[in-house]
Amino acid sequence: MENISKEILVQMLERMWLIRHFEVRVMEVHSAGEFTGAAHPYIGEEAVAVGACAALEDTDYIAGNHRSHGHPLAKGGSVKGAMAELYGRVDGYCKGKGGSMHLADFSIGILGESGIVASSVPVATGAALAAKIRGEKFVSVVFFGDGASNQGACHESMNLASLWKLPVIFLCENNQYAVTTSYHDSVAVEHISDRAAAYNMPGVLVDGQDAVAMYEASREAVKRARAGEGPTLIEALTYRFEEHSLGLGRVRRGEYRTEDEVGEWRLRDPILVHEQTLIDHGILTREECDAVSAAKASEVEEAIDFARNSPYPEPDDLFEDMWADPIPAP
Amino acid sequence: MENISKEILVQMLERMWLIRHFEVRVMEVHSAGEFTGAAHPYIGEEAVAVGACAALEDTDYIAGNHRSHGHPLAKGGSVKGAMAELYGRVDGYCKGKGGSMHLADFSIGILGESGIVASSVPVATGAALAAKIRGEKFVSVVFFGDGASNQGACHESMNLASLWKLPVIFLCENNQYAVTTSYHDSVAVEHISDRAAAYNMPGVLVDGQDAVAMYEASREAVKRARAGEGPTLIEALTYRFEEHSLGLGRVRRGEYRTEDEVGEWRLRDPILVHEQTLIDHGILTREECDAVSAAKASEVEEAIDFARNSPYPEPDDLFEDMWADPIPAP
Amino acid sequence: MASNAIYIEAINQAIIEEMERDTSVFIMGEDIRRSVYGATAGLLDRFGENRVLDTPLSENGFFGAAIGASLVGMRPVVETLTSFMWVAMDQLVSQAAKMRYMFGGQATLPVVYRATMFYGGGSAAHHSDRSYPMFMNMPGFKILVPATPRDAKGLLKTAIRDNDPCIVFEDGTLSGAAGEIEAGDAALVPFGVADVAREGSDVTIVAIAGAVPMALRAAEELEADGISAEVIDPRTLVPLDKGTILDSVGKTGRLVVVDPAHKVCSAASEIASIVSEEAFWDLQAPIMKVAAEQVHIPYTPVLERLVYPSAEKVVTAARATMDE
Amino acid sequence: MASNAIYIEAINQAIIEEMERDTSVFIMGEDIRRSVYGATAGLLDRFGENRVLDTPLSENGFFGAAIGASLVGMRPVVETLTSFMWVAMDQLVSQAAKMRYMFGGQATLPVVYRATMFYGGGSAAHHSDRSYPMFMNMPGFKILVPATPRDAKGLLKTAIRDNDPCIVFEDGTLSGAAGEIEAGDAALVPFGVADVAREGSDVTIVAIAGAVPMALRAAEELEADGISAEVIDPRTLVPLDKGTILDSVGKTGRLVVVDPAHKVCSAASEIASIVSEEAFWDLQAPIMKVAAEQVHIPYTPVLERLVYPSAEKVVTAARATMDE
Ligand SMILES: Cc1ncc(C[n+]2csc(CCOP(=O)(O)OP(=O)(O)O)c2C)c(N)n1
Ligand SMILES: Cc1ncc(C[n+]2csc(CCOP(=O)(O)OP(=O)(O)O)c2C)c(N)n1
Ligand SMILES: [Mg+2]
Ligand SMILES: [Mg+2]
Repeated sequence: MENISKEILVQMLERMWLIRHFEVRVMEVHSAGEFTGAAHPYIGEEAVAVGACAALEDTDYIAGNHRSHGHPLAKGGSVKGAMAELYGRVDGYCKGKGGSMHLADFSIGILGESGIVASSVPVATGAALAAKIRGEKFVSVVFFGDGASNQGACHESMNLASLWKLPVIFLCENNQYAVTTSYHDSVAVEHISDRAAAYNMPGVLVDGQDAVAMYEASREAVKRARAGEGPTLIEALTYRFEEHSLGLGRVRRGEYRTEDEVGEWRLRDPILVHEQTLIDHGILTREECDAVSAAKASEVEEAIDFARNSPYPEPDDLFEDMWADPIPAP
Repeated sequence: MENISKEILVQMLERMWLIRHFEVRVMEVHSAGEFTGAAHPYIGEEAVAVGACAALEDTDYIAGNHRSHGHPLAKGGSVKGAMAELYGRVDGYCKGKGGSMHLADFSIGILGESGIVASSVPVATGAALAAKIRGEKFVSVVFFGDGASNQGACHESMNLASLWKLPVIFLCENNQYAVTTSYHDSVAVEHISDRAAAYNMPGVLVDGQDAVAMYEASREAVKRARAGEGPTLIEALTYRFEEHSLGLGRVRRGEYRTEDEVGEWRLRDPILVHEQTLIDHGILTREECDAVSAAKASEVEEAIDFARNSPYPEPDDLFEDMWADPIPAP
Repeated sequence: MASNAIYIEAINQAIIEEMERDTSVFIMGEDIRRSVYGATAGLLDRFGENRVLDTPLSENGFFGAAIGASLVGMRPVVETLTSFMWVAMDQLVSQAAKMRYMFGGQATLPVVYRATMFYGGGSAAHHSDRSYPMFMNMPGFKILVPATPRDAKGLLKTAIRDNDPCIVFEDGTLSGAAGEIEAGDAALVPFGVADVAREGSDVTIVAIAGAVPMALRAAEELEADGISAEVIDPRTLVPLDKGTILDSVGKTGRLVVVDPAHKVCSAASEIASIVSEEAFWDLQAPIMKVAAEQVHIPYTPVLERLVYPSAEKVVTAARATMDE
Repeated sequence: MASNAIYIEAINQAIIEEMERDTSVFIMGEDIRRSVYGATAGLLDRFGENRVLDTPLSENGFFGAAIGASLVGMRPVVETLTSFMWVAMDQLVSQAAKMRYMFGGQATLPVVYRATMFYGGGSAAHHSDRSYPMFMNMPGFKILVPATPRDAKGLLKTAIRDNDPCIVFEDGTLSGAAGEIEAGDAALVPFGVADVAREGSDVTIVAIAGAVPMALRAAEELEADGISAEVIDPRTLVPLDKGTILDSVGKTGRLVVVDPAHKVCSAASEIASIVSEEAFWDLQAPIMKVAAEQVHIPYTPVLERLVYPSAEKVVTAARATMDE
């Protein structure tokens, strides 16, 4: 805590509030029918991406998964670009072609979110491979879930990264469930971070509700990676406050997790935790914290206005963006 | 050693000699051009499959890989059927359709060898799942290599098997190399058996040149499996005495492993080791051991005669065996 | 006795009836106990944890486990989405499809993969696959594409009783479609028998899965301008009922094939190639393919709807064959 | 300056020339440092361990790592066999093929997969895949099928310089085939330009990869009975040079398509469907497909040789179109 700059401590609060307001409003406008398709709220898990990305430079890379709004916003991606993408407009990150599950802002190293679980893990490993081959110092971080950790892609990537000492950080967001499946019913080991031993790499178990803890663990892993010492597996213990996905009404919380359990985790809301830290250490006052929240709320409103006013793609755009070196359509 | 029946101790020698003579003759007739295609000699690794299968009943199942001749012979598959398959004849296990990499004798629980590395691991896991669902006592054993252990299929199967406590034994034949790649350059952890911890299952490191050690470790794992206590990962340290595959002349041993290394391992020839054990314990005499060898040598000769005299399939057989419930060819 | 049901209910009933009938049938998939996708509602209560398995997120692992279980006497039904089959192609292709032939007929694999195709609803490129043409190219799967509740139930029941690997491509755009279904054995629908969904004499429209209702709407429009269209639903692509298609073209001399899959090397391509070889002399006009554009599925609805076949596109294609 | 080389040497030269030319090019695969499959001979000595990577047996992992490296400025060349692509379909389909479009053109993936098709030599069902039709159905890959040393070298060099994911389906039956090749930029072969391997006026034979030499042998036989066959090698299937095929059919009125892949939903099916739609009025006979039988590849040589197209089958098909 001592050796963390005030700037970073405050920025983490700003980004958590940004994500929180973004997600709350997304749930509202989605249920109001302003756009359709699945969307997976990151509410409750903000400290994970925010703490990890606070340890990164703009020249570092991240890749993520279907729970996709928090990662790019934590890395500093454009809020307007993210919102416009959800609205399916031309000013979205992906010109409306990707949508919620495929947010990506390559301009600041966001290599994209993957709807197919664990599928971005080898990709992020490859970005790190490029750093090693070229002798450059950038690192890459990949966010994936507890459920995803059971995919072969994770095993193959972790083995490869450790063998070749690649500067990649495997960041497992253990929010306790994969849709309705408890990780105790899907992961055969107690802590996913224990699996790091199977690849001879450090495995770290972190309180994912505490941005400072996330930042410190990530900074350590980034240091290792930049020093050429190889990958780290970080397991962040966190919790999904909302349901798995918007538009999956069929699954009711009560059916697979109790109100009590949800309630207890809500007491450890990552934003409350971090604000308390800032206040206790005299870094911000309650009023200043509230001002941060208000500022981010209006940033999100601006993004919604922007998105609403952004045009939809033109029919001809359908055939654009398939190829870097175009070929005739069949 | 004490509580191993003489019958089993002798049978293990018989099966090792059977495999050894089978492989030596296969190398001869293959280079004489009696049949073509790849074939992967098991010479030097006999104790692994033989020790493991000695712990099984006929009602148990095995599945294997491209290094495929030792597994079915160790399980008690027909020698004639195996040889005729290599010759591509109708009396082969697979009527000549499978060849060396796809030996399979379903009549005694040999679910088949897979040319695609690690691909039979989920299949064997599924046979064990059937035992659990039906509440039956059979177990399944899957043989795979050190190279194969890096495939995602192993990770997913081990996690599944441990979660559901399936009666399957993951038997990793660590013969030190995958073609020309040392396992130190492909497996990020020192011992593959250490990976068992990542799935909360026992991992056992065994001297794969010692049939008795293999039998004891396997018997223990089978006991656990039948008792419903779940899977075991066994890593057998062994060595491929010959080259990776017949017909891969391009790869010369000297290029990736030294003559000295090969020489040292040859001193621990699993047949020498086991014969010494039998003689030391007064179970067989040198002469009796030689008689076993001679008997198996002639069994292999008979199989070769049988194979040579077995007819090739008829052209119409091309369209047979596609479907259990046939449909018209398109 | 017949009753009314929607497509997703018909699937649920097929599973229940076959699990009741045969204790070797069990079902596995992700979050099926709580029926996240709707087709497995009530199964856990009825059949218990031993026969209704929630799996970890490891498709290659559990698709393969289903194969292994089927080899030793079980009849697994696996629930998935088409888009999750890519991670399991190892087990699907190298084991399920190839095993029986490779082992000279020793292996029998009565395994059924229920793969839902979610497309048309803003699911974007990762969740909108219509991949049956790729599986048609690989020998070893019986491939079913039900377009009605009756066929969704009947083909699934037949698949569960069939002794070969089957893939049922369930069309998500039809989940809510209602229709009449039978119960028990009366509900069984045979493989390799196309359904003439509408009789006509001027042009043959072969339509697959979600394209069938489009083709029927198109046929009504065409009738308005005096064009009589025959609509054929193959129902199963492997085996394919060539006879019914060839006979119809023999009558009409004109063919439009409508396929929601990507058009290159599609089922439509295959059917067109068969007709151009085996019914060439009956043809009085070029064979028209109406299939998905060769781009990925864009998220934004304004673009997504342009990708797939539509009644309008079918009408235009059918008219074009008549103008010749 | 031109020289003589066999197919596998031509591939080796293409890799060497492009790695010399551009330091962002690197190669990865299994046992490539010792060139187990022959195409990577001498690379380790020339370019060192940093650019010639032996990988663990984890195709999904390293195929995906190649994608990630390509996203940030590298130009990976991945060596594999077609039969090992199944375990990596996740990365091939969900990432390589879809990424650029899904991300609205932000992603650029100059990655090349060199996939050898080993068939015809007793490799059996697990090692004999000719899977390009399945990849043709999935948008996003440029698909190359060189049939000569010149094209093996030229198409690979073009692929390495191209900015999209490319799959080169190298035909193992041609590894030893000799021919003339150019050096440097003169060796580049453009995508989407078919090669008229032989001119003729009576029947058009479109042949793919290993089928090209068969078609040329067939053409000679046909000439003996006074039938003049034009042999077209598309060389690239995505993009496909439709124009050259349609023009040829416009001249001959007859088409035989020869494809070593399984015949259902094959490249042959696609080409037949294009011609039956776009050149229908030029056709004077049914379009004949000569492709692999819809069974897996049996090990025993007496059966395996029956599966694939052959010069004899092509001659028979061509004659059949003439008899009409
Ligand atoms: C390969 C694959 N299988 C299944 C799915 C369907 N699916 C989407 S999210 C999800 C759960 C993922 O759980 P986890 O990895 O823990 O991430 P979380 O949603 O909890 O953040 C599933 C099963 C998918 N998208 N991809
Ligand atoms: C998925 C896949 N990738 C690559 C190959 C090619 N290949 C065949 S055997 C082999 C090495 C296997 O090594 P290991 O698993 O250690 O078994 P061993 O040959 O040493 O017994 C390789 C790379 C294959 N058959 N399947
Ligand atoms: Mg989770
Ligand atoms: Mg090995």
